[in-house]
Amino acid sequence: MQEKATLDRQTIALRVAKEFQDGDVVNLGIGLPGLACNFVPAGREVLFHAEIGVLGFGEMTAPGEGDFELVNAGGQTVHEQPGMSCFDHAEAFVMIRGGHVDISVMGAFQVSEKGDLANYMVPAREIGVIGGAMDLASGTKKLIIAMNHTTKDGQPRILKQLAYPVTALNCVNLIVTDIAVIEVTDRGLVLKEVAPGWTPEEVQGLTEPKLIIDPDCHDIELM
Amino acid sequence: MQEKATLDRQTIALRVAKEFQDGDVVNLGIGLPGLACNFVPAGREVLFHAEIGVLGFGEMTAPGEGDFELVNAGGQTVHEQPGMSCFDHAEAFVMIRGGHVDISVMGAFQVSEKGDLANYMVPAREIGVIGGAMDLASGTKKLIIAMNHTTKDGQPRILKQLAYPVTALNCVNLIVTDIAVIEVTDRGLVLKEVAPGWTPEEVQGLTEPKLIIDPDCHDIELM
Amino acid sequence: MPINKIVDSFDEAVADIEDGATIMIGGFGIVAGAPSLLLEALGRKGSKDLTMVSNVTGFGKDVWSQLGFKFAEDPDILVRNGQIKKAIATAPVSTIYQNNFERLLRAGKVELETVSQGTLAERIRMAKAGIGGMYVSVGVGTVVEEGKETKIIDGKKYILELPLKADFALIKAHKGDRWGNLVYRRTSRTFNAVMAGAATVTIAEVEEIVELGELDADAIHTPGIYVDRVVVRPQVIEAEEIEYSAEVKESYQKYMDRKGN
Amino acid sequence: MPINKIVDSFDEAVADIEDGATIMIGGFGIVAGAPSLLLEALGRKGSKDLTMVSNVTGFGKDVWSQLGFKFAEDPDILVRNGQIKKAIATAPVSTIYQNNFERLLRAGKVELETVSQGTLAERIRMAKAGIGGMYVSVGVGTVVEEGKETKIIDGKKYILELPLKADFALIKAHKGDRWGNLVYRRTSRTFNAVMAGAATVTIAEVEEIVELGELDADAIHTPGIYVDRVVVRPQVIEAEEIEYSAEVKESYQKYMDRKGN
Repeated sequence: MQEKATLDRQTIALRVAKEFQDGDVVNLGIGLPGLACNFVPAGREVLFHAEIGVLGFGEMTAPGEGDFELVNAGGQTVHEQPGMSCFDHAEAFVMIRGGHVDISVMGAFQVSEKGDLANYMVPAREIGVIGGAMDLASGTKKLIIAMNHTTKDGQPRILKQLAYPVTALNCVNLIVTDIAVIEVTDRGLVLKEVAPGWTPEEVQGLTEPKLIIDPDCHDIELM
Repeated sequence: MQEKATLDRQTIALRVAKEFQDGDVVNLGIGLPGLACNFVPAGREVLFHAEIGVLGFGEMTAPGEGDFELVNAGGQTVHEQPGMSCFDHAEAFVMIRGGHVDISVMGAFQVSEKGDLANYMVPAREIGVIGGAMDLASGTKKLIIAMNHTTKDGQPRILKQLAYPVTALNCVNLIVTDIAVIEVTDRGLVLKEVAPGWTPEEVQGLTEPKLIIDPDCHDIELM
Repeated sequence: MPINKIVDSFDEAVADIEDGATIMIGGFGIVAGAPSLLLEALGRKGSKDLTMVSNVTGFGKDVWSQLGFKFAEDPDILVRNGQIKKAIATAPVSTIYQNNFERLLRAGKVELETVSQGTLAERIRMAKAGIGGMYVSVGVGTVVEEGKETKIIDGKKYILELPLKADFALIKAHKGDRWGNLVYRRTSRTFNAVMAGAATVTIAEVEEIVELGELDADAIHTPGIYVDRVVVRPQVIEAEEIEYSAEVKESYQKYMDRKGN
Repeated sequence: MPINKIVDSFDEAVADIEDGATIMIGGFGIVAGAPSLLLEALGRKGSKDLTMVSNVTGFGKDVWSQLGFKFAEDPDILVRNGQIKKAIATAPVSTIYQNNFERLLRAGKVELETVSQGTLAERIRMAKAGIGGMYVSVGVGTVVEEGKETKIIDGKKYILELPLKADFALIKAHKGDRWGNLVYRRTSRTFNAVMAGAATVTIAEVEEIVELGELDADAIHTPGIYVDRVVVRPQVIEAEEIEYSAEVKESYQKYMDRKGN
């Protein structure tokens, strides 16, 4: 089914970063979301937050360089930049739980059409890694999910109802996948953009709930 | 009645300071208790704490000298000393409420024989000044009250039961007055020391509850 | 576009504080830690029916100026201007003399909620931290317990205390930058750092604005995330001549006597 | 007599950690922020049936040493030594490979309580702050809510979370002095500063001991009141040669691939 080209990890991160506006405080999750700090649109000033206790760091360092006492949530070394501040873990979550973080980007196993999120445990595994995901999902103003549209064997991850254990209910605002950009609204899921070469119908085919095709639906733009 | 010599404010503070042991963290209230920072016994290292957000300050500065951004709870300027740390108001009370302060010294209107404390409001005044007294009285390990033994018109302040509104119940450990040093114990109030020239009976005469006279009761020693 | 939280004047900084707003005012009691020029600007703006959250209700410019302070407004300016509807404070009156707040309170012109100091700090922090309520044992068996839910946890009695949020927080810091990062000096940190971020809009009055990057990341006390506006004190301020009333002179003398040093 | 919280050796620092103790371990996940030499000493001491409060249960010295870390013990040392009875953590297992904790958990040899990270931080702070409980909405509708009291406040549902206290906190800081004042560097502050003071005994492993007064009062992160013992890392440590298993090499490769940089 997925023989067409899909966006790679870097490109998904690039598309996510287009969402960041001047002055936004943005928390980036482990893995793919963490890459987004490398793609801030030129001329924009965005403050990256990591729950380990840092605000306002810059891009990732080159491999093997950097200071292991200046890392993001995934333990990857990042560049210091002017204005950066460090604090303890309780304070980092005062910021998150208190609603001071504008955007949070994280991965997911499943998202429901109501914006419910499952990303801490695959049921077969039985042991969950909650980390900071519950706090971030329930505390940040705008939650962006960055993930592959389907599982490795082609099953939809965007579902009518979650099959996996819940991280938080009603929390997702935007889903950026390797083939589409979908907004979670009160009316339902709105398909805003598709990967080059994909049609809205093909995206619908890999998505369980009915998508509302935005009249302005267009190819994903990266610049 | 009180024609005999009584201890003055400075001398009461001096006697209170004799209680401070090496390494003790001591919070000093506004007024008379604040003076105790000037009388740490020679060779002892005591850490003074003030709820405004400072730990480890030194003696008061000379009048007119000092930095008004380095003050005690009474707004009096104090000397900085090596090892001093500053923090915010929430942290200052994490220390107090969390039981990290060893000794608290404050004034009182009344103390009961059970160690109940009234020091935030004279009923006739109707408006209370709670400040940090409730937190300190319920949070510190040892509470020392420094006050005059009687009211201006000679009425006892050490009572069977409080007549004034309660600051905290069962919190006072030691009372240092202008004529006596009294310990609050499970057995009752134990008279440990009397001002020079005073007899235990005379102190009892100005105290409502029955005092247990310590077999070793002696004149207040200041050195 | 670069983030720039610096505003040009104190009047601009407080321009949107409307009648009926709840405002937090930083500092402890001594005017050195108070946002004096923001208070002066809010006095000029004249917003009414304010609910004020602060440790004290103020001593007044005349008292402070006797002690040698140039920037001498404390919360009293809003009280004596009649801008306050209600105060939430730990030390609402003075034990030495009758301040303006006490006068208005006795005349039935203002309301008062007295809070224990550590609880005040923690209630403000709860608002900033998105916590719905907490249990403290401070105040059990006292007036503070009245009308509140209690709960026994592990055999000990606690009182349920709720968060305290404001529309605006007026705070004072030592240095600030265009991202809103702040550092405080010594005992002026106090309630200023606690209130930063506990209001919808936090406005910081600073002694100096520094370039981004001048404040070390490990030494910043209030990260800019909590601060919306930064305004700097002028280097030179015209000091007004003040006529002291006999009452103020007497209060001052009492204060100095009581200090004991 | 001068206060002196400095102890001479790591073994002395942990000498009174008995079987059955609850211990907090600072850091986040990356070993740079972990009290590695205290953990190594506790491993030597061999205390059993420990309850461990930490963000992660550890990756292990072999994984870290591949990344170039010299002081490479993390909580895994206690796990692989069989010293842990129960872990309270937010990320108890790895999503990349099976760590020692997962192996023991699947074998029924350890217990686990998984906590959300911000709640873990705040539960530790409550113990330090003498707060009896607090209401958070994080976890409502999830597994975290199970078995806990809930309450509607202002129309919103909250979960009651209780304080988490320990007998010992093992933390890592950058510099310390004889009063126990500490400063941290950058992202190593994390849970270290939160745990300081939340245990009966707090033990800090530092990179450098400085003279009293060298740390500026405004820049101290953890005032000495929270710290009982300070022990300094040696300047030179003999680096052991480590044999990497095929499994570790594979995990490391997966980790590097996933990092994406």
